[in-house]
Amino acid sequence: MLKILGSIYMPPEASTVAPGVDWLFNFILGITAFFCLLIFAGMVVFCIKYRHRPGHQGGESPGHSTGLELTWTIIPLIIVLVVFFYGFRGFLDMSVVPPNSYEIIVQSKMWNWAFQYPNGTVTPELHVPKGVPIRLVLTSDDVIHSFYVPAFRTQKMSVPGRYNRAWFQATQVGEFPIYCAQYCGTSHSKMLSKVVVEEPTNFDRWLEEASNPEKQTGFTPQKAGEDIYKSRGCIQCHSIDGSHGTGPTWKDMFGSKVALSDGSTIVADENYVHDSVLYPTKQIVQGYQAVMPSYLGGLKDKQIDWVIAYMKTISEPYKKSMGSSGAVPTSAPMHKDEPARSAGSNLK
Amino acid sequence: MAHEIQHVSTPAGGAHAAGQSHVPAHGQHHGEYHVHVVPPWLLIAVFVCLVILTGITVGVTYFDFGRTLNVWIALAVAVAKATLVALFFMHLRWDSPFNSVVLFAALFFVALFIGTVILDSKEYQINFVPPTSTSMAP
Amino acid sequence: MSELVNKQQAAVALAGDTFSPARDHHHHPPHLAHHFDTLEQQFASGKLGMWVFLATELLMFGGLFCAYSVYRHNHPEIFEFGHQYLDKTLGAINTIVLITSSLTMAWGVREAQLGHNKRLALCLILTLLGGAGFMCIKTVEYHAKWEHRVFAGRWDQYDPRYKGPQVPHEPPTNEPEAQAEQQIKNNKMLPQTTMEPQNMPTLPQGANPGYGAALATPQAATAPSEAAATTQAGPMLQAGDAYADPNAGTADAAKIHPMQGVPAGLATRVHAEGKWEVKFDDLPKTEQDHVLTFFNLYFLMTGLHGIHVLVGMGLICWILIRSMKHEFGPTYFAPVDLVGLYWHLVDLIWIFLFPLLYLIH
Amino acid sequence: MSAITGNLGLATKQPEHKSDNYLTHGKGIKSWLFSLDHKRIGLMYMIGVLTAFFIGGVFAMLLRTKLLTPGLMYTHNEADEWNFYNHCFTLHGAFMVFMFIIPAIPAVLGNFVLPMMLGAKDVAFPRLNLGSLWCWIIGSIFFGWVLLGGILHAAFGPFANYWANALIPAGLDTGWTFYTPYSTAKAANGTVEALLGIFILGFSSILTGVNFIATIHMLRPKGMTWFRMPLFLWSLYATSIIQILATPVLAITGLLLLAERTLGVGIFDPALGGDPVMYQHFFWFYSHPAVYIMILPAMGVISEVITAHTRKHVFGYNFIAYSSIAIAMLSFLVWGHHLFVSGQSPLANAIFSILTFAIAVPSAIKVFNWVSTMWRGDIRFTTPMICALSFIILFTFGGLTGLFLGALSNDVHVTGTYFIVAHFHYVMVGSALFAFLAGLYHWWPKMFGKMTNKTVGNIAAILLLIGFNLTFFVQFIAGAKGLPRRYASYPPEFHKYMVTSTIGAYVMAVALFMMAGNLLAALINGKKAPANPWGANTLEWHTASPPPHDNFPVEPVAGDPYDMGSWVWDEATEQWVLDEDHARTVAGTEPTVHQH
Repeated sequence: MLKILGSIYMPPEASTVAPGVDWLFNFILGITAFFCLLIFAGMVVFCIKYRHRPGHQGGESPGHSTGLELTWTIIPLIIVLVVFFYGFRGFLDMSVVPPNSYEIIVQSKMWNWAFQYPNGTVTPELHVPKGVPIRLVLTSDDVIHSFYVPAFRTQKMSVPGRYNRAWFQATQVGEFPIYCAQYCGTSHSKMLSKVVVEEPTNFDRWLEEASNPEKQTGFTPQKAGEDIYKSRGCIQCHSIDGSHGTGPTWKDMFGSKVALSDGSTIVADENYVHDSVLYPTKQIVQGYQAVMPSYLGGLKDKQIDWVIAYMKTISEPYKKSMGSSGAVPTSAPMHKDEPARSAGSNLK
Repeated sequence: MAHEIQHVSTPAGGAHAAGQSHVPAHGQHHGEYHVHVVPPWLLIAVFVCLVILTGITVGVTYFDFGRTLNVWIALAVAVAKATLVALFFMHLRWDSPFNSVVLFAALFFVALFIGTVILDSKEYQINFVPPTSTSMAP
Repeated sequence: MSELVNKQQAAVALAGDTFSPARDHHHHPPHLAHHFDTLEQQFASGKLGMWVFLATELLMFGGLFCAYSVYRHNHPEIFEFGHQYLDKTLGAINTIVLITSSLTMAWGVREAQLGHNKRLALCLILTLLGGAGFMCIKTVEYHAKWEHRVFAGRWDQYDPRYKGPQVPHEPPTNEPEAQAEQQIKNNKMLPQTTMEPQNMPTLPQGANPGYGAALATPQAATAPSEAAATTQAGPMLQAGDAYADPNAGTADAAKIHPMQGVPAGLATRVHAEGKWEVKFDDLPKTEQDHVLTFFNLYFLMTGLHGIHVLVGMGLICWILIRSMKHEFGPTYFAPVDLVGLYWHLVDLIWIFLFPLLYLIH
Repeated sequence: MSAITGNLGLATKQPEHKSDNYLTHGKGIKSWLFSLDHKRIGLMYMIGVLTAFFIGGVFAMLLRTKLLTPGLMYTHNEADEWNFYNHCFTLHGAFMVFMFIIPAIPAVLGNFVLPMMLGAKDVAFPRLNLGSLWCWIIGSIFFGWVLLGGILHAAFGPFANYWANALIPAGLDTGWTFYTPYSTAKAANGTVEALLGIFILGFSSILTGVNFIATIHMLRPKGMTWFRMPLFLWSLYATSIIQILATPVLAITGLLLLAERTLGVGIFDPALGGDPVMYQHFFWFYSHPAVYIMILPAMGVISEVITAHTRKHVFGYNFIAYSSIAIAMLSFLVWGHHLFVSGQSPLANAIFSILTFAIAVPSAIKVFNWVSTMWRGDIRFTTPMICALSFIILFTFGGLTGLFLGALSNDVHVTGTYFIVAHFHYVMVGSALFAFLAGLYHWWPKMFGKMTNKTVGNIAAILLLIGFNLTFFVQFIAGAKGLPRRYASYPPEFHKYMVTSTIGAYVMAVALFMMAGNLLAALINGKKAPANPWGANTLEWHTASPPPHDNFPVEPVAGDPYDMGSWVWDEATEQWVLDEDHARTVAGTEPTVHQH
């Protein structure tokens, strides 16, 4: 009965703690309803009975009644202590992480989520196996965000400069929304993602696929390279529309001549890109700082090859040198006259 | 200790004060105004004490009593000095007790604030190592 | 209740034949405001108001003391390292200067109460000199910090042309791998512990080089993942089981509380014979940032205190001018007393700042 | 000339006043802007906070209108639309909290009424009071500048001129909580000006608090012991304690933020070596008690209004008085409940949770006592009374929904959602605003000597109650279902709640315009108000309406402030007149007559 009632105002219960939270919610709702009725009924009755009207005289009543007042001091006190107890117990369930839980690192950034699985795979959506306790370690790149899954009754801020933790165990297969519940700037309301709960076997299959792009349908090295470009931090410094970032743009870079800070010139070929990814301080392009972190151990050679494949698709010099045999990919660079500003850069 | 107490009559004394004392707590005679003048020897004595205590607090730092004890010694000396200043220079010794209550209330709430925030200090992580973009997605 | 009634009747009786004399403005002493009945009531009100205001001042400084306490509690060695740049002698001299000015101020109140306006003026001038002396010494100290490049905030906020700290010159190496490793070091907050395990023994038990190390080598992290992926749901812990720290004892407790109280670089170079082996300039950038936290607090606390000294000096000037007009006497010295209270509070705060900032052992 | 001074329980008969009152006492704009008269300062404050309320209200309507659709409402570009929304909710919050609700009751009604309730001529430090007003004005000018700059930036875009860009703030989009590192590292370029404004507004609040504490301590009249003070004074006293002990922490927090944003001093920003959760501790150490700065004086107003309009002695005076002080003290101990999900230690969470529940008890006591006061009363449904009844309804709701948020496990689910929004609007708007309106209608005759129209006022109050519940009740449901707050765009399943809420907001706007119109109409052609239109016995009703410059020609002696029997309805003059016989019986002694 309460469950049906609860579904009117509560999201689905999809985690182990959700029924407890909902029970407490309904319990407090009962208390609230009782006291509201008591107080409102008293008000209505008094308002009718003692309203000012011809012939009505206000009667004398005691100025106070210690017994009565102590009653309505002590009873609320007991009630709130009971509520505190249940709330605290539920909170312990939420904060004590079961041993051997599956750990996923949640990293937030204005305005998207990234979930890293133990094997290093990073995805923008959270996939979890059903019935396995999941331990989340949350941190943020920039400002405070809050990881909130209503269906799991789970919320934790992801704060820059520290690690917060949370855990949940999903009990229902399905997709549930993830919200950012702490205001974080322009696109706060679009900092959405979803958690996909799967049967453990399906989850294992998904993880294997996700960690190995070659097994995914529609795999091309170019597309895999583009994914890495977008998801592994290249996009933050290297534009693909020709604009200057912290690092040189990738547009038309591959196959072109690059002037280095030591005065020499080098052709941006496979070797150059490979070395720049792994040993970024070796060759600094003129006009840029040596600020790029090394991806040594972070990207495998195969992944770098995919990045190179992607860079080739956005480089006119390379295509020209190949006799423009390569088809223009869908992610073609914008037109040259386009203002040198990416969509995100005019945000405050 | 003998203190000079000056009884000063207000110029138009009797007429005014008569009755309309707004302050029930104060039981002084109306029309008289109690001014406590601190005698010079007391001022000098307090000053000398303060200088000596300053010497002590500097001197103590040349001995190592361990990290915690040194802090507490320094704070204890500072509290002693502050008490002297408050009692004698700031006249709390002779003032309405409520002024002392105000001071203590302020100190209590400062202590409450610091104490509670420190309670949480295990959670502050200024040596945090941010994951770099090498390993994590944006 | 009856006692109360009696009191009231007594009060009414005391009123005697004069009812509501306070209405007659021309009978007022010159300094009595119209809404007070007696000078005493006015003085007591002023004093109460001043104390309440001083309470707000204490709470305001309380915020800074709070930040100080938290950071010192967590990182005592940073404060110990940082405080060596403060001049204990100048601090002690300043303390004496301020105490002396407090004495002259208290003496000034005494002279005001006795109606000696000339002597009061002399006391106030001495107090002003004390305040000015304090600020001069403070300026000398601030200048020394500036020369050391330690100050509140960052150079690039003051000087847009500033291009980062001067990194100690490193011998060039032709090995790209070595360079890359060097760079990983620079990008990590705890370079030595990550890359040079021989430094590990200096860290206390339980300290972990931090999250970055684990993440930097995802291959290494794949091994436990296989075990984790097949983990079955463990039974939920009973409430209260591991209440004190839910992560205590778990494998990654150190990740959640990385490096409690031990900044790596400083801890490995603890002072021998009371001398620190490293200078601020020798520290890596990240550790300089930590030490700057100390200086941030130093400048905020002494800066806010200095502003209070200046305000106090302004108020004393105002009192000085009035004392020269012989305005104060036995029945009217409230402004001197209240300004005195403010000045003593400034002294009080310094009494705490001095040991907390200068005398960290 | 002979004058009668009262005795215990007996009000003081004031001689017929001359035509001169405080409104006509001085002429010219200067006599208002620089007046030391607490009544004039109160009125100046009233004009100010109502202006701030209007601006905040405009932002509220812009927000609600935008939320009619999850898509685009005002612009053709999502980023612009969302930025606009973010600026709107920030300025709505900042104007309403810092410039309206915090000063509303203490600085307007408190300033006007407090000295008169004490039978005093003024507050203890009239010049400080004027200073407080000017702090408010200057602080508000900073916010006005932020608002104007935001409009200029929206209209003309980033300026070509370097100085124009640097000096004209680009609005404010931090949220009124200024959470770091967003506020110091990312937010729009108006944060510095806004922080300066808050710093100065804080001093306005502190000076008011200092003044009230000194006044209540030193200027109580003969006969008024602590436990004969009107309950409004108890609540103002409790409020002042919070104002002087909590506001300085806001000031220092603002200074630290300023230093962080302008100089790069890192106390809070992790990129500079600080900790952002420590900022939350600092901020809520002020801002949670600040919630009680808003609600405590509101409770005081309600105590006065209910007793006056039910013509009953207040029930359980001592419990109400003590509960005010208890709330003030406990309010300092519960700030951590804003940090339940931000990474606070579980121990701190537990402590703050239990203290949060503890503070619910004194609030509950007050509600029960108010309802009991109505028992065997003679209830008159005047506009203040309707507002007070609405207050009880809404405060009960707002208070009880606090239980959901205090319970740790529940809070994890609903914090940061519309549930919070609904909860604190029930407390701040539902309760504090209704109490402010009740107070305005209750003391309007005293302020201006004019009666307000009862019918229009009652209809407006009921309409406001309906509109309010329409607006915010559905937000409880949206929040429980998981819609986070401060969302410019929302999933379609929440559309129905948002539309209902917006319709309610329009109803509220209409009701508020009726309220305001009724008050203004009273000034123009309201019936002349007698000295005591409600038959209440607190001292401010013992002097003329509007009061003379010095409040009381004869210093009054206070009796029991809630002895309603002292005033009887005189059919002939249609006025409440002082029944000296009754007062004598209550007091049990003969009145003393003094010859001058």
